[in-house]
Amino acid sequence: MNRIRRPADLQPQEFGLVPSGTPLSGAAATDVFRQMLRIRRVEERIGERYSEQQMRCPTHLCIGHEAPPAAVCAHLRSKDLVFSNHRSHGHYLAKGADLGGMIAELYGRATGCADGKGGSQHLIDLDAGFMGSAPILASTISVGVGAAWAASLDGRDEVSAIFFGDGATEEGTFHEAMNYAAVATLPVVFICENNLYSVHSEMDIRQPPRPVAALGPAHGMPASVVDGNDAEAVWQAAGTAVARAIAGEGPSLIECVTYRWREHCGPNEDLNLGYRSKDEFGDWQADDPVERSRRAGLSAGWLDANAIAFMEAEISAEIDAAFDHAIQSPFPETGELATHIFPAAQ
Amino acid sequence: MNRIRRPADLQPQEFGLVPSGTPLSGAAATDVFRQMLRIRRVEERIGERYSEQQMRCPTHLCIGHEAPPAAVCAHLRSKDLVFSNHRSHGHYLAKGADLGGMIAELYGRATGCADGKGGSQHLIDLDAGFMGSAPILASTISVGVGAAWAASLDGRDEVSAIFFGDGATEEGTFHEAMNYAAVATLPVVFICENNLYSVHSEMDIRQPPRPVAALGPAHGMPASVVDGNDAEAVWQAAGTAVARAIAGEGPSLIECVTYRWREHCGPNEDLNLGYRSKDEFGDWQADDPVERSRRAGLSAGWLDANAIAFMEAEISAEIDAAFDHAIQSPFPETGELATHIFPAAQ
Amino acid sequence: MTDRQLKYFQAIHEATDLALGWDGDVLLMGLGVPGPTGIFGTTKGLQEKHGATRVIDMPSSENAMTGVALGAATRGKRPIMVHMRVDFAVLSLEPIVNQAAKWHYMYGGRMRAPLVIRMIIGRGWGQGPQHSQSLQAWFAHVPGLKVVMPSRPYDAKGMLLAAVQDDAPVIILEHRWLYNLEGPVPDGMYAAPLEGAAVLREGTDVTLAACSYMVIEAMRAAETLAGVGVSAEVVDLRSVAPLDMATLGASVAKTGRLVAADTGHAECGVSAEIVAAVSERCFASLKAAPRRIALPPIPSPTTPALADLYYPGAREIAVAALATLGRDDHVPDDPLPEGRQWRDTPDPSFTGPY
Amino acid sequence: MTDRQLKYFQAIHEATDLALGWDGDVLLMGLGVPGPTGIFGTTKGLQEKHGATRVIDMPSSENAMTGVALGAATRGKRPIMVHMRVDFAVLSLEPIVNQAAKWHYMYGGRMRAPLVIRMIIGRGWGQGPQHSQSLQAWFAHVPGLKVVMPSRPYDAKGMLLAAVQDDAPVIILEHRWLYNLEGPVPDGMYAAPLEGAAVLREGTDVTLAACSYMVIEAMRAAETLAGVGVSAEVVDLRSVAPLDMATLGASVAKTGRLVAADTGHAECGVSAEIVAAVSERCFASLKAAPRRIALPPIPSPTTPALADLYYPGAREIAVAALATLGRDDHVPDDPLPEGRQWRDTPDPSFTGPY
Ligand SMILES: Cc1ncc(C[n+]2csc(CCOP(=O)(O)OP(=O)(O)O)c2C)c(N)n1
Ligand SMILES: Cc1ncc(C[n+]2csc(CCOP(=O)(O)OP(=O)(O)O)c2C)c(N)n1
Ligand SMILES: [Mg+2]
Ligand SMILES: [Mg+2]
Repeated sequence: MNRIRRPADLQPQEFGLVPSGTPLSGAAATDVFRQMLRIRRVEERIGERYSEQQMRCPTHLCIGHEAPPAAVCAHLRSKDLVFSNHRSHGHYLAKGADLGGMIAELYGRATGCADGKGGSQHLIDLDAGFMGSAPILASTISVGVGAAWAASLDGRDEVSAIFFGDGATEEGTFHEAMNYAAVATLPVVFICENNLYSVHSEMDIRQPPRPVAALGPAHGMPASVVDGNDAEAVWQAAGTAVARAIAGEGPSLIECVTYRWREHCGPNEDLNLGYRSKDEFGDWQADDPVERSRRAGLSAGWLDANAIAFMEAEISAEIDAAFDHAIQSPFPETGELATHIFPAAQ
Repeated sequence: MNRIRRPADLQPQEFGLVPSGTPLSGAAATDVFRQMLRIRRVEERIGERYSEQQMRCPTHLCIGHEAPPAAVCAHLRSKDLVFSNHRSHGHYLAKGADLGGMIAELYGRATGCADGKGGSQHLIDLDAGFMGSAPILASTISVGVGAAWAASLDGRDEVSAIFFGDGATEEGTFHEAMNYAAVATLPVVFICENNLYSVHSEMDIRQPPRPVAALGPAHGMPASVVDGNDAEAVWQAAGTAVARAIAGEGPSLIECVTYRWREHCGPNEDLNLGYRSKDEFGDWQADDPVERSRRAGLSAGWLDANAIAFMEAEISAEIDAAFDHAIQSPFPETGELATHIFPAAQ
Repeated sequence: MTDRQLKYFQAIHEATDLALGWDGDVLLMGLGVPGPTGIFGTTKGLQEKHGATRVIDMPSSENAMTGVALGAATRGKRPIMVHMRVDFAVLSLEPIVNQAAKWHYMYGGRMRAPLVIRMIIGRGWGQGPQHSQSLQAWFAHVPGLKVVMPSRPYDAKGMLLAAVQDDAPVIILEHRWLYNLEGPVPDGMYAAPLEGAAVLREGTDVTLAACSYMVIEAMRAAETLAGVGVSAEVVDLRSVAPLDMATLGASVAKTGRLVAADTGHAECGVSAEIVAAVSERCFASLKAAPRRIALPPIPSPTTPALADLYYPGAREIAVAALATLGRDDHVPDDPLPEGRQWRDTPDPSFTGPY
Repeated sequence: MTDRQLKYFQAIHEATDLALGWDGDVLLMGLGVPGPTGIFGTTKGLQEKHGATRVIDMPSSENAMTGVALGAATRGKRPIMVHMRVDFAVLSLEPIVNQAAKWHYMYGGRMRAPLVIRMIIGRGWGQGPQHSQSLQAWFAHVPGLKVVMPSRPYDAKGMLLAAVQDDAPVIILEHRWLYNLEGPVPDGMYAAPLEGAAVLREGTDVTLAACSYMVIEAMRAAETLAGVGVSAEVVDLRSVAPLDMATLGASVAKTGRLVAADTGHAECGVSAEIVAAVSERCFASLKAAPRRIALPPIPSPTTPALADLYYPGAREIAVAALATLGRDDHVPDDPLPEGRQWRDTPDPSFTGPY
């Protein structure tokens, strides 16, 4: 296999996971597009305001990664569960979690989704089925498998969708968790957002030349590599994977090849660092998942300029409100420091 | 894939690792047979004398597992390195490590290969290239990879052969180590002795229905499943794997399906425990690797009754001497307790 | 108190059986849990009784399976995970310490992880450097974990039942040498609190504060001391996180002298915490330098010839206690039982390999 | 002493560069080591200079890569492994603690594992519960490891050079907030011993024993104390395993009072070890109860509003020192620098995200 360095290098490949085949069109397509656009705008706004130094926590923006969260979560029901990593904003928003709680959390306010105790790296919204994000690589993967185990024990029809990056697949616990999900035939969808980098390190020094998806069959589950900037491709793979989970057929692995536009952590672009070329970056920006979806919608007719303008207006109003809410919210009281160390008896 | 429960269930399968094709015959075959016979007799003697309660350490006998150590190590040069796990006696002996030092170690004597500080679970003989065994599952695997890394850095022609069980492949560190061996194209041969059990637990609850060898390609290296009771099959797979390592072509994985005859830890048989049936056990005993090799040798003519009788006599004399040496050796002095906590400057 | 006698391992078995019966959300998992030997008898037969979905064996994936247990706990399950040795659980520290211990706090109280993890401390018959570590200090160092070390069958049962009902992650460390010791155990459900030390023997001259198997050694030491006219008070810590400073403080206020005995190493260990906490808070009560009895800073040797020198016991505790009284009486080691060459087993019934 | 000034991170960089030049067997490895930011500048440019075979990036496989480093060390290499956060190294405890720490002993002295592992303690800018743990106590608890925490650029360089030349596994914990502090650093090779504390300020009334970043806070506290007529002696532990009891004992013999300050938690922590060891061995010298200044038993909160309350500093050390003298003077917190709302950065140059 040749390493993927540019969009053109990508060869989608199936390891037993076949796309649903259902075209992404109509309302479903519009919703996915809108979610992608919304994630993009939220991240852009955070990027704009981060330098004000009021969001005082490590923040990993997912601009460029919008398709996997939007297209996978489009298949999830509110009762389904999402587990996430450090680059979690898109997963949180796509699962329908509360934007206001997220922005307030980044601002360290008492109204944050984790009372300000977690910050960007520890988002949660249980009502929305967003079970939590954590920045220790791969650490939430086994937790998501455990939640699926609980569901299957109770005969609850509930899917665990677990998002992680390519770097996380280098952690042993990822393999242990995949193995157990297969052994116990659990309703899990593993989604790897392969953006070619782990911080500034490219694949060559981290993994042998084989798709991450090749690990699926080795761990007893079907998998596929898809174009992670093609919302429809992700949507069709996820359709099959979620259906398998619901049908009790066990876990699947989807590798979505995509690209991070901003610096690994923080609001800025990082071409100055030189670990990736302007040229490479340009090719991926030209492959913009939001733009691709917009063009698809316009040509297929499930989108038009007015609809988009209306979405933009709605979204920016929602974002304005979320930031206002956050900035007007109080910081946690002194007493909060020592609360919630141990759960009170219920 | 059907689970392997009986010898007849085994279907050898190649995942890119082809057997050398060279028949195992003549002196090479005799040496492998003799080593297997020697390992068998040593383990039997330990089993006989363990109940005297003078070997006061957890001891994992490898009766039934003789082919992989003997047939793999037959390809190794004294400069090559072996890393091992809790069931290490066969690996230690096949690599040419000192029997006297091993028995004295089991007896906790000052003349033991680790001064009595290690016991059966921590054998070592650096002169023989036996780099050490340790009982924490899978823990020596990455260490063996690191030794191969050092060799490749120094351009030393040196192969690391790493032995472990099927249970060890469930540990994340095994996957991390495989991944790195492939990334760095290191001269490593991974040998999995799949005896169908981890202590008393069968495969079904531990791994999905796929051969352990399927993990090879997923981690970027060729692999194969072979009949681990067929010395020639192991020998031919190892021939290719060692040659690849020496040629700088990188790591390989060999899954050797075999069977443990005695209890997981200790000297006795354990059919009374009921986790495996008398019937199953009988089938595997009938598949005795030592006996199969003996028969092959007699029919092919590279063995005859006299030669065997002579080997038996030599081996039993060697074993007598080793036990006498151990029993006559002193225990470590009091002062030994606090020596070797930190290395003295050299 | 009841006069019903159970061995420590039987008390754990009974507690687990009751817990599984008490609440359908309780799960039992671990390598070899359903196996024929059932974790030294503590889980034997429970799969047959409570079913293969709730009592499960697992792959040797200590890290991820702990995460799996955590995940199940976040969805209302109450898993009990068992490790045959503390040394194996070292592979699961990331999910225990970075995750389970912190989830309730870091998510602003929204997450609960009622998780119980049993770890067995190995000793004897050449367990050696990698099968006999006693790392309770690591867990006691981490906020968000409750860490208990029952020394008596009564607590082995009652604290496990309390742990299963607690919504915090609870680490239970069980010393292998306690498994065959007998004590009174009421039948049926009861909870022994996860906090609070117990005064097992009253005394006026010196406080012997010990946990787990060292409580047995401390009681023996108290006997020896009584023989030479020293009245020792034995405090069984029961919980090492949190420590019961009220009980410790009251005892030291009475005796003015302290010997802290732990099954682990001294440096940054539980014995250090006891001595530090007492010195900080009860300094005025102390009449003499407090002392620690713990493992020397040496990996555990395998040969019985060195292991016998490695482990401190009743004799060392008694000597330390006398030293706090300015005495240096010679304390003989208790003689080896008839026909035994080594002290590397708790009793002759223990003939290895484990 | 030289008047050549380097920042802490520059001293580490210089030491690593020298070590790589000194011996071809020295290797440098870690996630992001060759990257453009080079582990906060400490490894920047070293791959270009010393080659891609000796200075390597690695997969995020902390456990196995530590085993790989150990394996290379057993074959004559002298690897330096770097973790950007202590929290990540939690995944590598099995090879560090079960293996590297014990191999020399458990193989009867036949194995040597000259391994250096650098771990950075995070703090500030919302590092939060999983990026700011300070777990030196865990390592200090384990026989076979040397555990050092340099507080000054001189030691950051000299102790790293000494560690690379030592045949034992050495854990170096570096506090992120020390990285931009300047101090005198001689150029060229020199070794600062891995053992032994340093008296950074002499005093007669109270001993402030601190490690790593808490040494900076202790020095500030000593200033404050001088202002109210208290003469504090500041002891920089430098090494937390082994502890230099000779220096600590001599200081406490002089002052009779002790405040132990650590960057980690108190329970079973380094501050517990200091207080316990001093109480055990220098009891007669102590005129007042010793005190600990350490993190409260709470996971680290992310919001600056709580993080500012979470971390003790010079003020808390001074208050504790005064308490050992029976005084309860009000000690004001040092005012926030012009235009800063929070104390969650060491200096304004530190603007996150890390
Ligand atoms: C166990 C662990 N090791 C290292 C890190 C530091 N780290 C944070 S994010 C990251 C890169 C992860 O790459 P990937 O999984 O591909 O996600 P991406 O950032 O590319 O979306 C690393 C190495 C960590 N958080 N946890
Ligand atoms: C990390 C760890 N977990 C659990 C154990 C306990 N244990 C010792 S041997 C063993 C079975 C290993 O099975 P396998 O790897 O197949 O080797 P086998 O004994 O079958 O030869 C287990 C679970 C251990 N030693 N280390
Ligand atoms: Mg990535
Ligand atoms: Mg096996």
